[in-house]
Amino acid sequence: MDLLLTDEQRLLQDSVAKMLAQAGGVKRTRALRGRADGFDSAVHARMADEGWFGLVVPEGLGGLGLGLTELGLVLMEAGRVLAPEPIGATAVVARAIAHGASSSKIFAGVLEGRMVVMPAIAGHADGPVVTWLVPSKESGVRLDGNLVGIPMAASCDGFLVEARAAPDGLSLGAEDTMLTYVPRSTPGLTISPRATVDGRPFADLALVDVKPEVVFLRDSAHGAFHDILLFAAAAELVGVMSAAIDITVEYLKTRKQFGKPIGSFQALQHRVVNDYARMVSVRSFVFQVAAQGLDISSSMASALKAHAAAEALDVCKSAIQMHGGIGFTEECDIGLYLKRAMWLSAWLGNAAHHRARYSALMA
Amino acid sequence: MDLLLTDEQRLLQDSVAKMLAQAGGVKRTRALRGRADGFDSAVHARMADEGWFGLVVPEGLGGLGLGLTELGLVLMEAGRVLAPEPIGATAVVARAIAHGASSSKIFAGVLEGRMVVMPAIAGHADGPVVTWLVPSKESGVRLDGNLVGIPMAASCDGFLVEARAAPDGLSLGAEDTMLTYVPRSTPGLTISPRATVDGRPFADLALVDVKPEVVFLRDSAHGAFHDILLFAAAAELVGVMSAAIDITVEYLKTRKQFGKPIGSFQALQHRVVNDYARMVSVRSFVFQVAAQGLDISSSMASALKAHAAAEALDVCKSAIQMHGGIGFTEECDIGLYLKRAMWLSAWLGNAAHHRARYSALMA
Amino acid sequence: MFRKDSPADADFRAEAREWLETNLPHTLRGMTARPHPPEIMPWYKALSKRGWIAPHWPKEYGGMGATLAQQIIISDELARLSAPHLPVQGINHLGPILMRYGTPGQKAQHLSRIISGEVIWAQGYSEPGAGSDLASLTTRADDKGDHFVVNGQKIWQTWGHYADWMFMLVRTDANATPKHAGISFMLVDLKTPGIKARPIMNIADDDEFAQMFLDDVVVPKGNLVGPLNGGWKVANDLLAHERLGTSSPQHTMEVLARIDRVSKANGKAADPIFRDKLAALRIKVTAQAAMFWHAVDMIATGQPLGPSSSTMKLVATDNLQAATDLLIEVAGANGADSERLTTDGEPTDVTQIFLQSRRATIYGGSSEIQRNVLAKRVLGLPG
Amino acid sequence: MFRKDSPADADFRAEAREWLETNLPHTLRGMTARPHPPEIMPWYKALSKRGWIAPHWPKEYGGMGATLAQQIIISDELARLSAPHLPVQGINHLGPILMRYGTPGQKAQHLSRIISGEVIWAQGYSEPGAGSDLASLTTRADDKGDHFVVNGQKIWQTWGHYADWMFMLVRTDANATPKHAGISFMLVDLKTPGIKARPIMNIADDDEFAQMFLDDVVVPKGNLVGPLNGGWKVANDLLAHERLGTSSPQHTMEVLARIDRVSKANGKAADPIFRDKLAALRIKVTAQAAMFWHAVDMIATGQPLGPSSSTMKLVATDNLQAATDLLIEVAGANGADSERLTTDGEPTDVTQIFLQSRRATIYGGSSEIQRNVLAKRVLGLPG
Repeated sequence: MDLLLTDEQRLLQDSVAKMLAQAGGVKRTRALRGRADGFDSAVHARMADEGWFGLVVPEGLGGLGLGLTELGLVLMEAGRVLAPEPIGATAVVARAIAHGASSSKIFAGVLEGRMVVMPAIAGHADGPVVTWLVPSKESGVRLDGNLVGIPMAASCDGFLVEARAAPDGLSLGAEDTMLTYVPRSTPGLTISPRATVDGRPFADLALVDVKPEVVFLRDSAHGAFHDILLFAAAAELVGVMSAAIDITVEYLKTRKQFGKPIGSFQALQHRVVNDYARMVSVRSFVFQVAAQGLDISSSMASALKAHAAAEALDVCKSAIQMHGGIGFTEECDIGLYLKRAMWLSAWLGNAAHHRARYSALMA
Repeated sequence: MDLLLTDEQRLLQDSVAKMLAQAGGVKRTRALRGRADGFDSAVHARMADEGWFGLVVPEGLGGLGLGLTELGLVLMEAGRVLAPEPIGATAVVARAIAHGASSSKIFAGVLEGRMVVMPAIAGHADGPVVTWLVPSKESGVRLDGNLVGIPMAASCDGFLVEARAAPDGLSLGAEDTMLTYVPRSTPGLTISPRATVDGRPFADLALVDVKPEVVFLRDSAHGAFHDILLFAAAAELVGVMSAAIDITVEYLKTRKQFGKPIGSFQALQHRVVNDYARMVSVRSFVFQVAAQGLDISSSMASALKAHAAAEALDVCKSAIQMHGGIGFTEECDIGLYLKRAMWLSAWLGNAAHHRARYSALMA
Repeated sequence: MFRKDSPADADFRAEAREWLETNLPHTLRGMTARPHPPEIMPWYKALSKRGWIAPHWPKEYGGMGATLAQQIIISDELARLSAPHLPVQGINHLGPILMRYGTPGQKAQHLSRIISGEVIWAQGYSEPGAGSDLASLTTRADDKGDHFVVNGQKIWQTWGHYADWMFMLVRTDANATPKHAGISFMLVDLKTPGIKARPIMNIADDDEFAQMFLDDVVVPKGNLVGPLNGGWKVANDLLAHERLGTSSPQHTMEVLARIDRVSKANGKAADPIFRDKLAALRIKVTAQAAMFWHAVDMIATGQPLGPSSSTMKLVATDNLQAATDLLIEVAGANGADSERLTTDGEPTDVTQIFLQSRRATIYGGSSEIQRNVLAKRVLGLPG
Repeated sequence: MFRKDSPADADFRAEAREWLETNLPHTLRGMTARPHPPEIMPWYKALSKRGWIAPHWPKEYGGMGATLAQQIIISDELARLSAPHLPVQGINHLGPILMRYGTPGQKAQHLSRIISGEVIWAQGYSEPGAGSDLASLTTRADDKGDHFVVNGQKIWQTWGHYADWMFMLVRTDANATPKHAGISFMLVDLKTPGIKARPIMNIADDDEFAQMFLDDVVVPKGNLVGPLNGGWKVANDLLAHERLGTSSPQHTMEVLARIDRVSKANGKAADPIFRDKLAALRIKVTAQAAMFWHAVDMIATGQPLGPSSSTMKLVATDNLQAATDLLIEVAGANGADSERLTTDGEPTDVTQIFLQSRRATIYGGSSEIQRNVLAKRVLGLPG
């Protein structure tokens, strides 16, 4: 089904697609695999220039003041070419820290692409796994905990860490959960790199008595921080799926066996149609959630991530199958789509995790 | 794949198929739907004459002394024509009560087809839901409890009830679970008929302070009573599935649309092949379990029932789909196969129930 | 899900809810099988009198001229009370066709009698030999100057044995290539001599269908709708729009409500494995609702759904059947009962709706046909 | 599952286990990617010296002449230690073919050098343009009197860039109808001038495959196996038998063991939802084991498996992929790690085996091809 977009939204979509194609498309992504920084900072800076990192930052604070529909459109295009830059994470971080006076320098750096700040959120537990504590008046807030699979961890400038009050700590009521900024070189923070199939650098973080540089008490802007990240991952997965389907359809039209294009065989036709229907259902889900506004509910965000993660894995596995032998080779791009789908599915919690979170929230 | 059968086993299979065809095949089953007794006692008596109810009764006790392979073969043929007589239940009951001196009259009645005794076993709990108690020396054993979906309950002569010791009752150690015979007209036994999609008469039983006519202490012959019943249900489901596939393949060869048999369309070919593979996997499972002998393990029995129940439902739903509009009509036999699969899947516990039982036993 | 009523719509919903709760007879609520027309037509006529039988029809034809939002509110509120299915071939199918293709005389003769419930219509498309391959239909209408003479058979007429009139596709050119170019759309009064109806019982023991035998049936030329041999377009033009209704998540949500009642009654509601399956299903239905509202927005802004509506039907019918699978699973040992189960509030049927849901992937173009359409017309695959 | 060793077999198992535990180097255990031939051939030769490299070969050809039970015991015990995959094209594929179709000279030249590990063989069937449609292959061998000259390309040669010889299917009659009637089976020494190998990296970053370019390659007439233009039968005759090995439940049970380790390490083992999924999978693998043992019994009693072995491959490969799905699911936030996860005892790889398992439904005849075969040859469907 066609999308229902305003003229402005179509312009945005086209300009994003054009910029990413000019930057090098999937070929660029392939070339950047395995590099320590994991992405191209020149391209990252251009993205900042285009305003992508300020998409959901209010206009009064230097952003574009747009909504999740626009963020989703950008991330779908990014997903289509497997852009390695952490666009969604950066845009959501920028929104979360836009309000704090104490963070204005960091915010400006992130918005303008000069700094890279990654969200440090657990994808394997029901809430933050990092705890905060105020041991004494002088010490200020201290953080402890372990986090798994944080993107770009080895090369970014710092982390936006979600933390909850330690069981025996101070209670701030509604602010028991807070966001904190921890620069990469903070004492007590250990970064253990981990290779993933996606080819970009990730790491596990261990925080022992870490003093964050900035503490953000909860306000409405970070209320949905976690959940907008889930939305961003889902939107990017739509892009991954839809490009995987397009590439596969093209292959089915071209590749001949038994004297005709393999796309004329009904079994493959029906398989790719099922995949297409899966993709459309996730895409519609993304747009309808986006239409609800930025104050996204946790149950809806988890439902969306669970659906996107499960369907994207199935669609990309199916795309490999339809490519046959060539799909099993490293040199065929379709494998990169499966690997990105694997990573995006696991990041921030996989389908099983978010189905459980959704189920608990609905109970 | 072909079956690996001895000449005697092939003869048995052929004779069962022939007898059931002569009796009227599926047409007979259709005609008997909704009748209060639910089956044809003349045919039931002929089955007894053929020795089917003594298949797994030792030779020395008047049976044929055969194994589960032979029982499975008979039940597959019965399943193929949806024979309404409770063949599996009767054969397993006969085996369970063959040893008891106190039950020799009942055993002879069952074996010879003069009496119908139905197993009364819970299909929704992990063990027997009926409890036994010895309130006083004079009272003897008393039973209490409720059972759901007992076949032929309104017309049979009595029930073989599986019961466990009441929490506050006497303990007999290994014999805490016992089998008891309760005639249909026993005081304290209430029979509430329930209609099922299968068209045969079932009922729920309520037992309040019921005095059983015979108590069988556990011995090796009833050790596997429950589990052999699960095997019997699975074997019958194989027959149901395999006939549903045969009927569907025949329809696919005959029915024409777009100028050719619909069985030449690859999407339908692949669908029916998947169903065939499902059936073969259950059938192989039945034969390999049968080859282990009559002392069937509970975990294997539950695994088998879970697999058979799940696959049979899927195969029969798929058969309806491939029949299209005509498959949705009452007059088309394929619907009867789905309904028998529904009933056999639910009887004694459905796939979800037995997966949980298997999981618990494997832990 | 996803939508909140505007203040005006909220008022309309309150009004609709109150009126329906007062006026829908309790005997007609919560049914799985469709009650027969004689039982149902008084309710049809009551809705008609209230002006709500045809929310989507323009006012000039006696409809409500409702917005799409109002139409959905009415169908929501009807579903909330598990209101029975009505004979809708006239309202949903023939009416919009006559508005677009009918002559002034045809409109005058038929539209008001659809609204009033005076005439029940049957749809005469499929034939015993022409199901998925509808274009190969062979019921023929021979031109006899001022009338046609029709011979053949039609099948799957919903309540055909209760219907008064039938609209149908017939072959008017035996040699046309492609075959669908020789098909015309016409109306026939079922009291015409030569017509016999045979009821067909469905798998859930519901006699909802009929097969119609047409033997030298005289049909006046004036009953032709649209051009001679132009019937294919007449019949198919509005199909995508109609699929919207069949793809509404409401159908599956009704099954979810049953699952809820059954699982609470038998204690399964506390089982984490069941709860996970239910969550998986709810998530899929939420995605389906998103597709549905997207399609509503498309229609509301005047954009064609086109063959993409097939995508929605595939997802909707898969979800419906997944829900009825879970319903009989959660019923456990009662999963084959044909009687309703005792649940809190009202008894709940499980197997009939499971069996009825088989239809979803067969009728209105089977899932296989939808996939063929999508492969060719949306994905552009060859062959 | 299902089988218990006879006393003699139990003794044999104990002997095999002890020998393997003593002799299989620890560096070669628990690997997902196949180590390169240079790393693996010493182990191949050690097994060969022990007499266990070719359990199924008759003793006259240097095999073990093992019973089927003993063959399965050896493969069980190898799997128990997660022994690495060996280059088996010679042992499993070419050897049995030569025993049936080879000349005395061919047998004398090749069989003992397969057993000894002196020669590594590659299989040359697929071509870039001939995958599922293998019969359309175009690599041609032109008859030049006392030799053939071969030109074309072959693809998917496992360890082709390490192989010494290749057996292949080539076109010797360009006009044959059907196409497979013009194909011959021949052997080529890969040191012959005109042959180039290009390694191909697979999706799991393993360079296991090669593409072979053949440019005016001279092949002596004596390297033809079986009749000229009779290669199709030579290559396909033993296929069903071979599928037995690939359908062994051992492969999936190895993944189940990983699931076990990962779920215990990260606590998921206690989650009832995970446990239910695991039970569902275990039940399916048990059914697969039943199919496998049924097939073993068929072969042991001398009955042909025929196309039905395709059924087993479909079930086996579905289960394998369902298991690797569950493996990355249970790994949770680590489900995309390309490094091994820390688990009790040994580190466990999850994503490489997930990616490697994609091959299962593609190679050895894709699942689509297996379904085509079953539809036509077992169910007798037309078209």
